[in-house]
Amino acid sequence: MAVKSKTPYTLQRRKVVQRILEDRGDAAVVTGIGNAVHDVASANDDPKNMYLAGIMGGAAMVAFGVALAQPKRRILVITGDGELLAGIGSLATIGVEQPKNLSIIVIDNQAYGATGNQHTHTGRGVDLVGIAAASGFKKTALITTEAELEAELPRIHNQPGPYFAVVKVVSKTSPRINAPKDGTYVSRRFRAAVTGESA
Amino acid sequence: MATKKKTDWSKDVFKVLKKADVQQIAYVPDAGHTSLIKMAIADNAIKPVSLTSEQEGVAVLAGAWLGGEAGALLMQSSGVGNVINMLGMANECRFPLLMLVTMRGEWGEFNPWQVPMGQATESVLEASGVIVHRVDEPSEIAETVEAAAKLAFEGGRMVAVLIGQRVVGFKDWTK
Amino acid sequence: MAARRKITLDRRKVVGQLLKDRGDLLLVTGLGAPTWDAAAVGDHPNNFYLWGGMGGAVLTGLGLALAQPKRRVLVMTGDGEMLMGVGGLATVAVQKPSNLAICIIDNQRYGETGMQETHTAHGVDLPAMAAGAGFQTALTVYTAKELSAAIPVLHSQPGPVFIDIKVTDSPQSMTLPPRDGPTLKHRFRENLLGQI
Amino acid sequence: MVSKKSKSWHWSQDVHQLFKKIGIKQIAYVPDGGLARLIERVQADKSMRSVVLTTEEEGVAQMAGAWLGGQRGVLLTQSGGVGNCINMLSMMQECRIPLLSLVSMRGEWGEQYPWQVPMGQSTIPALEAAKVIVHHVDQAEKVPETVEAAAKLAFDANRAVAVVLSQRIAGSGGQG
Repeated sequence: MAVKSKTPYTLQRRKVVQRILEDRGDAAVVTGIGNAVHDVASANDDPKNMYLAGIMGGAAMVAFGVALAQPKRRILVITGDGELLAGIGSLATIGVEQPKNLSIIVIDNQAYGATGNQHTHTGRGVDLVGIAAASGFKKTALITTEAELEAELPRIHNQPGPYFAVVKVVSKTSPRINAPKDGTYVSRRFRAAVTGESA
Repeated sequence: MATKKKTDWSKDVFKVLKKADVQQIAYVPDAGHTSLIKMAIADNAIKPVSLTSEQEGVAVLAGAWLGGEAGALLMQSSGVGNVINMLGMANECRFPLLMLVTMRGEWGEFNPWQVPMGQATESVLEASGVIVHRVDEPSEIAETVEAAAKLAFEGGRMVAVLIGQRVVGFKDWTK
Repeated sequence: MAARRKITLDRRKVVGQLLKDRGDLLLVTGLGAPTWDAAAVGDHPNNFYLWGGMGGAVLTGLGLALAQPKRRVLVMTGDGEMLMGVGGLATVAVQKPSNLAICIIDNQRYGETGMQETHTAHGVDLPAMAAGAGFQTALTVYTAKELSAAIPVLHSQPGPVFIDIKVTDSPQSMTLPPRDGPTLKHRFRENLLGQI
Repeated sequence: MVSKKSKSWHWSQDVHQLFKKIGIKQIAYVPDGGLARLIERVQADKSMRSVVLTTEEEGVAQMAGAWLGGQRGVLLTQSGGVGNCINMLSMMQECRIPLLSLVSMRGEWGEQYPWQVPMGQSTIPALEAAKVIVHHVDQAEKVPETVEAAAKLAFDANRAVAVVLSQRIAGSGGQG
């Protein structure tokens, strides 16, 4: 069930991620698998980026662990709808724990982009924002336009969280870029950058 | 990557599944299974079930069997790591279970993160009591699935067919 | 988040009422107390009890509902079991099985491991999650009156329907149904299909 | 060792003290009967943050984040939960991130419930297939020293390590 490019959405994923990361300050970023890795890496390959290049369903909880360990720093999750769905129970765990410094941004193209653009559940009636709210996220947003994105930026970066937003984007595939993919390298680089210690 | 060859084995496998009276096909999408999934969706006699996580599929197929239908679970090797606990149910009740697993993390893999799970797939399945048939020749996939379906549905066993990455091809990082 | 309301319903009585006029209902229970509840009300060949496979009850119900579209299928499970496979709600909602009903006997506790609180004791709202997943009908039941209204929904309203019944955490006697998996499977299939 | 044999001693006391000594700050778990006393102790300890999970794989991911953020954590799980973690464990392997976990066994010594047996019997082979180093312990007195050794292997030698506590120690646990 391939998604046709005719969706009502116009935001471009790469531009959205670039815009969000422009204002990141000293935030640490954890990405989900697939397009999110390339979106974040293409914006700026920062040592405070942890690319989870091969795991489905783990990005939110990795970021949660960092958020507990680094309570003064903002932690952003940038991931896709399929990746989040594979670990959706994490939202309930995070909703109960209420980490103030965690923001989850789902770049939702309503398709499994890496495996042939099959529909994910978000293209068929599943409302991730509603599930996040039901899980105890007090700040949630659905972003479909540039104006909405601009309005949400301060909340993404500064409002006491946990914060959750879905950004609906066109389902066009973006070019992959050469993101660092060695896990021992990115993990140690990240840890040194956010803690100031060597591993 | 030989696209034509890929379509061919999928067609034959689909025929085998139809012949085995498979009526529910549960899957987490994977590039290697794309054609098979498309055929399942296009076939009115088959109920395709798209999952959020592979463990759901083991449970769905337990229900299918309880209700008198046979099913198959399609996934990538990484998904095998999500089903181990749920396999305990299939094992304990001796539910037939047919799994078609496309391999990652081996032949020509470009993503290092896939390697640990890919290398552990076969041993983890065997540790869970699943009978594993591995196939690396496109021409042998359909007959392997046919044998596995018999072993699953007639022999009442959990059987996984691992389709080597050599067959499904490897992704190009730059694409 | 659900408004905090007083919880008074007794799980055993709730389940008794749910299953009183079960007709030819097919029942799948999640591991732990819902299984003891169903057995206490009366063992039945149309019951399939999960004694393990935590997180799998709803999906087992889905596979069964797809295979038996003319029969009503009820999944009765606990809040902890539901949370462990909560992504399954999205999978069910996308499939829209009109004969599937899900009922959570929600005591807000992990009953089998020492009554620790689950996420539903801390604001996680399962019916709202189900609604977010795409369920058209997703309700919370606190009172006997709401329960009476919910029972016909579970038995006959076009599904998938999701009902969370808040019950007290008071201890119950354990009534254990057969626990041998192959026996349960054979009994269920033989009764339903005339074959094992 | 003498004090350990006194009636009131429970291994969870020493393990809790060990956690404090080695600076454990995050504890992630799905509740379990065999680990209940340890969980009660760490929950009461304000120097650690305990997190209840919906499923155990969340805990593996959380432990990765804890280490990335400069803290040490421990994952507590029942053997069944191990079967939910296998794919997530590949991240620890690929990034060589330390992981200390305590696994309380079901489906082995004196098990009364058949459904626990398949996963219980595959717990150790599955962990080993996922390249987790396994320390199996079946006497309560030996739990603290085993956890201490495992913690060193995890946090000093950067490995994924599981201390598997035999059902012989915990008893057969709950009914389910």
